[in-house]
Amino acid sequence: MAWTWFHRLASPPYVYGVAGRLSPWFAWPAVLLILGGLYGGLVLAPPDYQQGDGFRIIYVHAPSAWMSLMVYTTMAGAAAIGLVWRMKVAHAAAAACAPIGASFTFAALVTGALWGEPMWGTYWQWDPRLTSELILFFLYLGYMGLRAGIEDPQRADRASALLAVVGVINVPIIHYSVTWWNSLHQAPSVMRLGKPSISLTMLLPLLAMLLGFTLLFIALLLVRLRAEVLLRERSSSWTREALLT
Amino acid sequence: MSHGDVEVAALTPPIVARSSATSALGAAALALERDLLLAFRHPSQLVQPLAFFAMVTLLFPLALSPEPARLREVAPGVLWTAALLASLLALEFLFRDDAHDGTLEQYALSGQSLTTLLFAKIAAHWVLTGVPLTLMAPLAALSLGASPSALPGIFAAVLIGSVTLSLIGSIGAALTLGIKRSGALLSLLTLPLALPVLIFGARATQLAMSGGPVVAPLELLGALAVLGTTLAPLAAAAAVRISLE
Amino acid sequence: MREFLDMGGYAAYVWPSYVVTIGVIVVNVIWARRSLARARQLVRRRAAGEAS
Amino acid sequence: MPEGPLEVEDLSVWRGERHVLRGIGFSVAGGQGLKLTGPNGAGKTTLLRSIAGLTYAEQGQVRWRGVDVRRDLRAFHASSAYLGHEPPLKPDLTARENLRYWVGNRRRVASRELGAALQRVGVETCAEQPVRTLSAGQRRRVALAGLTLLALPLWLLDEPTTHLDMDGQQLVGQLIAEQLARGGIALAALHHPLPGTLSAVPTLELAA
Repeated sequence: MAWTWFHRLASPPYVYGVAGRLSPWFAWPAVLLILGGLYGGLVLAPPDYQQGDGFRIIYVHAPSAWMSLMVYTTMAGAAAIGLVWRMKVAHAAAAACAPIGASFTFAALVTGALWGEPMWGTYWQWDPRLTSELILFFLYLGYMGLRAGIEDPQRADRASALLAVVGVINVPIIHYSVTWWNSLHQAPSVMRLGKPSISLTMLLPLLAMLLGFTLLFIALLLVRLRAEVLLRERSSSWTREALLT
Repeated sequence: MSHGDVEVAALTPPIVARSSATSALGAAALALERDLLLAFRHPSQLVQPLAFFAMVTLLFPLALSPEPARLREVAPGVLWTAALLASLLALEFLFRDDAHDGTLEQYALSGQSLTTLLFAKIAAHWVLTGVPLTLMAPLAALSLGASPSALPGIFAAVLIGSVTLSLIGSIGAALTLGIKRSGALLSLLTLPLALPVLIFGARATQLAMSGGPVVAPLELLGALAVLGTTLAPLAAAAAVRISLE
Repeated sequence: MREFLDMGGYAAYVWPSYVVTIGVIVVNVIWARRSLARARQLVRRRAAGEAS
Repeated sequence: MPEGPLEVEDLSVWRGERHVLRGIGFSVAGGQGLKLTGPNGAGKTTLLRSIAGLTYAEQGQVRWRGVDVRRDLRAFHASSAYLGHEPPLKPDLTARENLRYWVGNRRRVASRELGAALQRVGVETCAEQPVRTLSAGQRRRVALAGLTLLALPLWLLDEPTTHLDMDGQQLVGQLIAEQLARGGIALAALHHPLPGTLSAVPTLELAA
């Protein structure tokens, strides 16, 4: 039946095993891509004609910002599956996403501020992207806070899952309202992200970093998922068998 | 079973026929009535958020300067920040007592739609906190240097915006049920979701004070209220069910 | 090399950005591995506790 | 007219790591009752709550009139009453107001009916006082009045005799007997055996 893969995904021992086998296949390409991207971004790419070498921050800022959104979406998707089908593994995946997403959102904020100082002359500019990023950071904090606040694990899973789903509905509304607000109070100079003349040597390292970060996320998620699954299933017999053999 | 059955059976009502069941609307009306009655038995709970709102608007002239031009400039922000915080303060009372004494449990088991019953509760909460806030906001605006011609716009903005604040707040209040010392967490969950209301509300107030057209931000506030009305009670009902599990 | 490290005068912004991001990556990797090791340890300890 | 039946099949509930209920099964037809006994932590409350649909059961089924209750939880709720440890009463409302809102939420109830029910359970003298001023036993009696007024086919009662004196415990027994006599069903988690009446009602003993 077409649904068997879905049911197998719901089985913790299966997921534990498969995640363990898959994670190196994502981890090593991620390492190679990120190292290549770093070399390409720092050495091969020519300086931007307007921003000079300062533009090289894009190679860490853009992938971090991409991660912050992608991880949140993944988390909300897993949470929704967990809510609807009461799938424990999905809740474990959502729980595994949060710290990864929060830490990369933090990186996106810091690199954004570091980029802002030479470009805008100030570390913090209330530009819509950075502001949305900051709000996203608070959404992550709220999610983790709620999860930590509820003692009963099942209830914590379901309540935080609901919050993640509510959050994902709200993210576009928040982003839209922040953009709208920014268009009213816009400062004269806004970040000029190398729109003109992005050469291939500039673009390729960026693509490598974006793909590398994505693969890294999958690898991290798989490892964390295994940990979450083990913790949740610590009293069932398969966990012992999996570890002692 | 026992010999006394025949005589006592006459005293208890027969098992109820479906036809005498309360309609969904009737049940919602009763829930609303009960919450209003309860609030009027405890008026101090109503006054506190209002006093808080008045205090915050008083703080700004003292902290900044009593100079009217300066105050007029910050008035929209002050007004909406104060309104947001005051409505947040009132949120803690929304479900807490009902969760404590088993009312929510009975609502969830009543065979009525929990979403509808919670909508009635949120409506009561808005009547008790949002409406007084709406009545007070023009006064606060006057004290911050708004001209009387700006008051209708401000009144309309707070009227519509406070509906959405109550609705959004209900989700956070329901999610944090059963958590001790949930105050800070409740703000962390609710404030990011409430940002669009703050942005559009402050913009409407600003336009009203400068004599501009307030229709566009009011429409956006209205759209948020409609969206909140359709989605927030559903999410709150799901959160209440989770808290009862 | 000196020129490379100087980053056209942007060294004070470029290098901290890279350090922070790579730091976040490294922390995430350590974090993930440690959480798995901890979970395994917990299960082993339980199994040992029940066997004895 | 006999109601039900209520059938519980292979019900299992985990709480985190703890397996609280393991494969519970029984069947109760209209006019029958069931006493749930067992030490603290045996899962009496969990069983009642998962039958009511509050607590999620990972495994097993609850059927009402032959239909899995999860298929239409609201219809099942419309014919069942659950009474938890604490009477679901608002301290700031009077006994009469409490019943008006609690029972009124489900069915239209006349003021005369409210008075009669409060009299039946012996709290008519304090019907107009805020529940806050009532003793724990009196509150329990008000809740019992509400239970009878709901007039539903299925009763799920968690420790209905808590805080009640001998006379009150007898009243609980009598009310349950009436519920059964009119074809209804009653499940009651009990710590102490009910005095008098219900000796014929079967018992389900839950192990710790």
